Amino acid sequence: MNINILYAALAPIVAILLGLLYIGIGRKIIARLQRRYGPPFYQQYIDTIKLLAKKTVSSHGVFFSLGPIMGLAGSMVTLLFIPFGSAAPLLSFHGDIILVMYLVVIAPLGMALGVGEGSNPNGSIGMARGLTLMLAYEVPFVLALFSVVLYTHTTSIAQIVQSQAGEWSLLKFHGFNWLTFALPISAIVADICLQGMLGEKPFDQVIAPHEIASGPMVEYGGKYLGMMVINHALHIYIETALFVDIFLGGGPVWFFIPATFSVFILSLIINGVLPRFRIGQALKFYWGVPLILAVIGIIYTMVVIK
Amino acid sequence: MNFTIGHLILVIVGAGIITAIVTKFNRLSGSITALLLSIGIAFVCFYPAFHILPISFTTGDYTFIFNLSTLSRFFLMLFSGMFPLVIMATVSTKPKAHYYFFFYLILASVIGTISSQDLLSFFFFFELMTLFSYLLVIYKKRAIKAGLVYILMGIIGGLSLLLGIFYVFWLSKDFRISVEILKGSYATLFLLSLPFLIKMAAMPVHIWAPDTYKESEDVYTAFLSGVLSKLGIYGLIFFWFTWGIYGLSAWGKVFDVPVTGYIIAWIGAITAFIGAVYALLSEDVKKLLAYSSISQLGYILVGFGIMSSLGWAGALYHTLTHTIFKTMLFIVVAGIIFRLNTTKLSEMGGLIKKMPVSFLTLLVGIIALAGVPPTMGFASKYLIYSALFEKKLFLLTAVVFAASTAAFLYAYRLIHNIFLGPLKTSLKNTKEAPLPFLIPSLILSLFLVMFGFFPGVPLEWINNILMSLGMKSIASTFTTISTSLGGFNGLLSSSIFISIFGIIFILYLILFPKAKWVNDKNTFTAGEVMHNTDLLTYSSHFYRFLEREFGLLIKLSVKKLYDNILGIFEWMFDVARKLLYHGNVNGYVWAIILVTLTFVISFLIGGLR
Amino acid sequence: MSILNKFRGKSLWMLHYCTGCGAIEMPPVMTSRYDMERFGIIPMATPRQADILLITGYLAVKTLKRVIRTYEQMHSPKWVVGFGACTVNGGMYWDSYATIKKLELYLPVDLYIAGCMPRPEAIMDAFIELRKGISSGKYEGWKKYIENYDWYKKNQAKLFDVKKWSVNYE
Amino acid sequence: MSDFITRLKNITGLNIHKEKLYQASLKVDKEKIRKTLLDLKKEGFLQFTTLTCIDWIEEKTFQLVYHLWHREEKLHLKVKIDIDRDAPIVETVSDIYIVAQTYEREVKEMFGVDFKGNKRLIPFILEDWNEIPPMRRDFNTREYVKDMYETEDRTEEIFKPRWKKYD
Amino acid sequence: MKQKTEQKKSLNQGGKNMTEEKSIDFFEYFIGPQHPGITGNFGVILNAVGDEIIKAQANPGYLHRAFEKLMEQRMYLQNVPLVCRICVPEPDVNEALYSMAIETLTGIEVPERAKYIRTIVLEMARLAAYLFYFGGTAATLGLYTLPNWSFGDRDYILDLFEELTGARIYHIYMQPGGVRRDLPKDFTKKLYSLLQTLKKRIKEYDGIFFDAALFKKRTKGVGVINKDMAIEYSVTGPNLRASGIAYDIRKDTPYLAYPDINFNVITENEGDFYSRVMVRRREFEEDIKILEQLIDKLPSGEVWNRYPMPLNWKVEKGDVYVKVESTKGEYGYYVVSDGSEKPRRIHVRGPSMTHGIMLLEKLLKGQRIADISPIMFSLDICPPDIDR
Repeated sequence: MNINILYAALAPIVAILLGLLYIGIGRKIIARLQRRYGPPFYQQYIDTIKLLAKKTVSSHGVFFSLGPIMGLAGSMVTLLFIPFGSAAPLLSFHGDIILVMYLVVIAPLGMALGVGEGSNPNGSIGMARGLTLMLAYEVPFVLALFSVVLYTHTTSIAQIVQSQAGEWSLLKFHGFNWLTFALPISAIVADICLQGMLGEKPFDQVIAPHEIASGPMVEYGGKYLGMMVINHALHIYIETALFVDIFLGGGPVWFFIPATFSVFILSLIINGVLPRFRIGQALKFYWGVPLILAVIGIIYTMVVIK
Repeated sequence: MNFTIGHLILVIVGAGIITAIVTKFNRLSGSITALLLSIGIAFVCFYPAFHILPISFTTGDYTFIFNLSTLSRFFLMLFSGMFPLVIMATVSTKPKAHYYFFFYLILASVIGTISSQDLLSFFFFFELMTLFSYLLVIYKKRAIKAGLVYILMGIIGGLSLLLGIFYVFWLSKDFRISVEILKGSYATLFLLSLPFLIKMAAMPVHIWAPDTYKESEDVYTAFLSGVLSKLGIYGLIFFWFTWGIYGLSAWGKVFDVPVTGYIIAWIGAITAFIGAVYALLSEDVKKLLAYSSISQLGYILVGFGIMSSLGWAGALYHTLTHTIFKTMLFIVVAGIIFRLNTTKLSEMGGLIKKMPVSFLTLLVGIIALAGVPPTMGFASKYLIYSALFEKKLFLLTAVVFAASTAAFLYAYRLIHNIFLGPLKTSLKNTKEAPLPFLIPSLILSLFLVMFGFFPGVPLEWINNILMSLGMKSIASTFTTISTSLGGFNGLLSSSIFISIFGIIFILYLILFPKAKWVNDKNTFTAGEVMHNTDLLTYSSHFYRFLEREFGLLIKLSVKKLYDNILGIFEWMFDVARKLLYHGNVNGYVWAIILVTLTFVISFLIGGLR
Repeated sequence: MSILNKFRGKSLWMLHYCTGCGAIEMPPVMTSRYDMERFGIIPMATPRQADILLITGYLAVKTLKRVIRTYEQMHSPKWVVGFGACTVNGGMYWDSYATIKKLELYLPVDLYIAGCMPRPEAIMDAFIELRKGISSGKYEGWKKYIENYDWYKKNQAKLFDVKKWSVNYE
Repeated sequence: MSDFITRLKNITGLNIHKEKLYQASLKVDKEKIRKTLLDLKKEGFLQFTTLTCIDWIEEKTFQLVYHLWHREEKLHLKVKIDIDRDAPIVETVSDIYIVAQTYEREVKEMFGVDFKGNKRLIPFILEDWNEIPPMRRDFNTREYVKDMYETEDRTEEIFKPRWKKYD
Repeated sequence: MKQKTEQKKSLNQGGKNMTEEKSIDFFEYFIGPQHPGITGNFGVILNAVGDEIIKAQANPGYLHRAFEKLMEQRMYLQNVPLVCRICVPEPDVNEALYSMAIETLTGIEVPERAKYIRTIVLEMARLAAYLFYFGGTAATLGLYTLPNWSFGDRDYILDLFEELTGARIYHIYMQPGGVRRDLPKDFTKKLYSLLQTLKKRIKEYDGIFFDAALFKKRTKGVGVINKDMAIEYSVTGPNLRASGIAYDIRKDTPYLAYPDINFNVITENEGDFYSRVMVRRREFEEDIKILEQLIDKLPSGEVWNRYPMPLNWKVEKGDVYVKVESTKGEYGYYVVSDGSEKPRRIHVRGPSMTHGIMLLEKLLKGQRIADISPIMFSLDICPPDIDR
């Protein structure tokens, strides 16, 4: 119990550090893709500290300030319900996948309130797009999760992780319990949805600088922006961890961290070579092929169970 | 103390008369009388020491039975509990005498409806309710046109109910419903479900709702949408339970769900989704809430249609949640409209600085509407999803999930367009909504949060209902809900959220310097100066891109379908008028002869018996 | 606070604002050939997020208004870099009625880069110089702007209506 | 091209001078400019290339030059009109050639020539300009610069910018 | 009479109601001057309902330096370093045009080799400008890899320019009468090998951008300029060719060395965003071919016919309009000389003047906010040549 509390205190910090590291390395990799040298891998830490060290803050109202706080709190709560691989279940016995699906939403909604009070149309358009994007990717993603629930007969994330548990050691690698191999179609669908959740291209309509001048962040600067960067790092960690927990079997720390990282890098590389959709096209895209694939995935799962 | 339902109804009618008389003399004292009396009635209904006894009387062959089942008690508490809160909100609008009179009569007829255990009295009170409700809907002159549609749909519902009752009588030669006789009669099922689907504004028959909600008196809308629409789900459970869930299964099953339930669930899902889409596209705050209401009632239908204990628990739980938050949202919005005199979303904006309390209550309301954890909205969503997952209804899940994500969209739009964004210059002198609007909404938002921490508390009552209906109860404690697939701890997740939020907030207060407050003009406008901050408001056609994507849906709207049907009818009647009313006497004579001949021939053949 | 200055120096977010023709040399600096991201410099969309304001060349008075407004919307600490001869003394446009001649009269310029236009290498070198200066706390133009606000405003007022264009006068 | 010019002469009755580089010029009265351009557009001068104003201050006239281009015949036609410098008003051609609207806005702003009938003569490039139109010959830009941009420079004592010199 | 006054009253009231209306449905949205999605320093003020633009108003003038005024105050030779600064992304056309105008007025002959070298410089500048265009357009669509590649490749061209003229951007290389100095040693060889590299590179660009399905999805049918509209708005250059009209000044009224060169006029038919990009992309390859031909045919000889007395150089009275095909459209100079040592009037006709104001406003109306800056970039608007 004490260890759990200690972990609960440490988990956000670890997640933030990991998330920032992922972004930092991601920037380097993207730079290499673009034939550049790229920033040092710790650049994101420097940026975050610099943002938090800015001397002035301007605020449009109470909720303008509370928005990022609410976002950060939402992300941290979500974090506690997501198993850190198969290592520490933490609070995950007290809430399941449906709860997490809704907890994930707190952060964007909190942010949306702050952005709304920023009284800038750019931010509002960004939020409208963000929510629409959510409408787009949630449906196929939930269907992908549905097939997981069908297969494992549980909605508890910890139990889903457990159901994939094999022998984990450096010598013996049992990746074949992974749901990715059992439910390949659903895993693909979930990965496509992950692209939208992470807001990477072609689904970065929310911040699209050339269209709406970085959207929700338009009025946020200095320390608020620092909080948003931290929140983004947490967000990346949460989404990738959720994917790894569900489809790649969680695994011990030495597997879990590289796995989340590679899931993130995969979406980042896709991000590097694609332009962005129009928001309407993104909706059409998600409600097209991925949705059909998700349905096929469920039918496949039903066949597999029988 | 013991008294019968008859007494209760008579007392309510009496209270209505007293209020009306007092209001005739003085509006304010009338309102206060109404409030006090309504609190008294709610007390009578809630206080456990008062036993409300069944009553029955027989005229001729027919026995009228009034009795409060466990289910009825749940709805009685819901209705009588909401009633004083809604009445409280009317205080500052200072309505006329007949307003309160009809209001009390509605409550009386509602209680009559939910306590009647036989068909004729049910029909009688149900129709009375529709009638009085219509009279209140047209309280404002602007609503006369909308009220016409309302009463028309009400009459269609009533006729259908009556036909259904006659059909039952024809089948069983009795007004009692018995399973053996009715098994297999789709027609009765349809006729007896239609009025309630209309009441719940399910998709093909929803057309009365948006306009009625929009045009009717603002506070009354809260009662109409938040409370009265629940009569639909009561009626459905009342009638369908009489059929027996297992009896319904005899007609076949799809995905382990009775076919009829499956159809209802699909109606509900489509209602939920299309309602949400219309809600997020509407430009009027009351219309938005109206479509939201339609959409949310769709979830209840989904839960009901699944016909499992989880599904019904979800439906009943959502009934409670929706009653609380929709009543509250309409009351808050009524307060805003009271101050602003407009319902257009594009004429609002930036009111957070002027109406902070309204903002907070509305915020809690939309969080509950979206079903996000620290409120009780999540529990009902959770139960419905669990039911869907349990029965493996994946397509339904997809549609319902799309609808509930669309709920985020219109919920955000609601709060954004009213409270966020730059303050409109025309609203610079707006004051906070008056207390009578704030108090009920604060009370209700307290309930929303409290049940968010203790999601098991309402589930206790619902478990009682489920057991009385012969279903399995849901495993729960005060703070947790658990199903066969998983579960969640409301207290834990909510309190962790609150505490983390608190920690970060304190850190923020300690570590961060005081923010410089900037005005609306000082925003990023690409370096330009915005001279008129009204022009910064991004509010009308908030989801224009979705308008484009859902263009087909809007084109094929049900209302247009009805309009087309109406057009065809008009054309037919026009033709008929030209054929019949041509003024030629010979023609009439021939027509009469023709009709008489038809009757005679058919009589001879034996078609008419 | 010197340790924080080190971080500030290593992460300079510049405002995405092409004010003059010097901006044509910014894309090469930003992209693969010179890649300023390796020094932690990336373009930012809005003034709220940015640390450095690059005045890439001459400023017409029409632009100066926007630049000053933008500068005042930035969060301090913030720095201004003047590009090319036109910002120093008007350069090629010394007798043009439309452009200002000395940028330092209107904004606290921390660093000038001479040349018409400065080569990417010069820009990079200037950024490194700026980085060093910020790390050692040498560049404090934003403080001077606050201290001598009236003087700067007086100069600006000669060219345009300050009350309309400044964020602080509202 | 010469054939086309003679044909043009015959049709429009205008005196057209052929010049080098596919160019020709013709001079018309200020009142006839609309009619001329209408005729020329009918003849196939579809591209309105530009509109120039030249300030002949010694002769107290503004010369407006409308540049038209005939794609098929490869002829660049300069239609010139003289207008009084003291009352510079001319009828707009922005309804004949849509893009002329922009050029007229510019000429209005830079020379102060008014175009009757142009619906959009709002400020174009300059903002809050109170002096005489700057492109007129009598506007002395060097004096203006001296007046506006030279002030007491206290940057030495207040805050001296650092330099990074490259030549 | 009474009726009339009543009518007037009601009209007035109507007007009043219109202005005093409480609800404003649209919101005002600024793209530029300080906005990532703008080409250069330019502004567009938009009125939008939702994300649909109902009114667009271009707001140029941020880069106004009064070139035309300054040039009237300087001698003919002094203007040479000034002219190239008019259009920043593509300065060489200005030098070429200015020289051509003075040459036409004075009758100075240009040596054949100088003509070729000028053409080489112009075509290299065109390649550089197109690379800039590709990168910019891709960036507005969110693809930041292509700008990184193409700006990097553009730098190779700038390096060659540096070797040739000593400067990266503003070359001040062409003078009336020829060019400042001859090609350096091995210049043609280096240029040739660069062209081969670019040929390979454009294939890579195809893979990531021009052939990408998402790019087509995003751009087809956006911002359509049909044939009639193109003629009505006097559209020139690649934007005109994208609408299906085969018109290229290099082919139509050839100047410099173009009469000796074989090349095709590239056209596309749709007139939308996609065709505008593809016209340029195909012209890029055509230009490489042109440059190869130029290198092959390069004659030998003098490169500069010096003009007499630079400080007291009086140009004959007269006026001339010269034009070239730039990457943005028809670029023209109208030089009026009154016989003195300073020009009477030099009018610069930038292609963006027609594209950037009226056409842009027309195209943006009814578009989505997401498409504003792509459309703006696809028209290749160069604000400095509007403002001058």
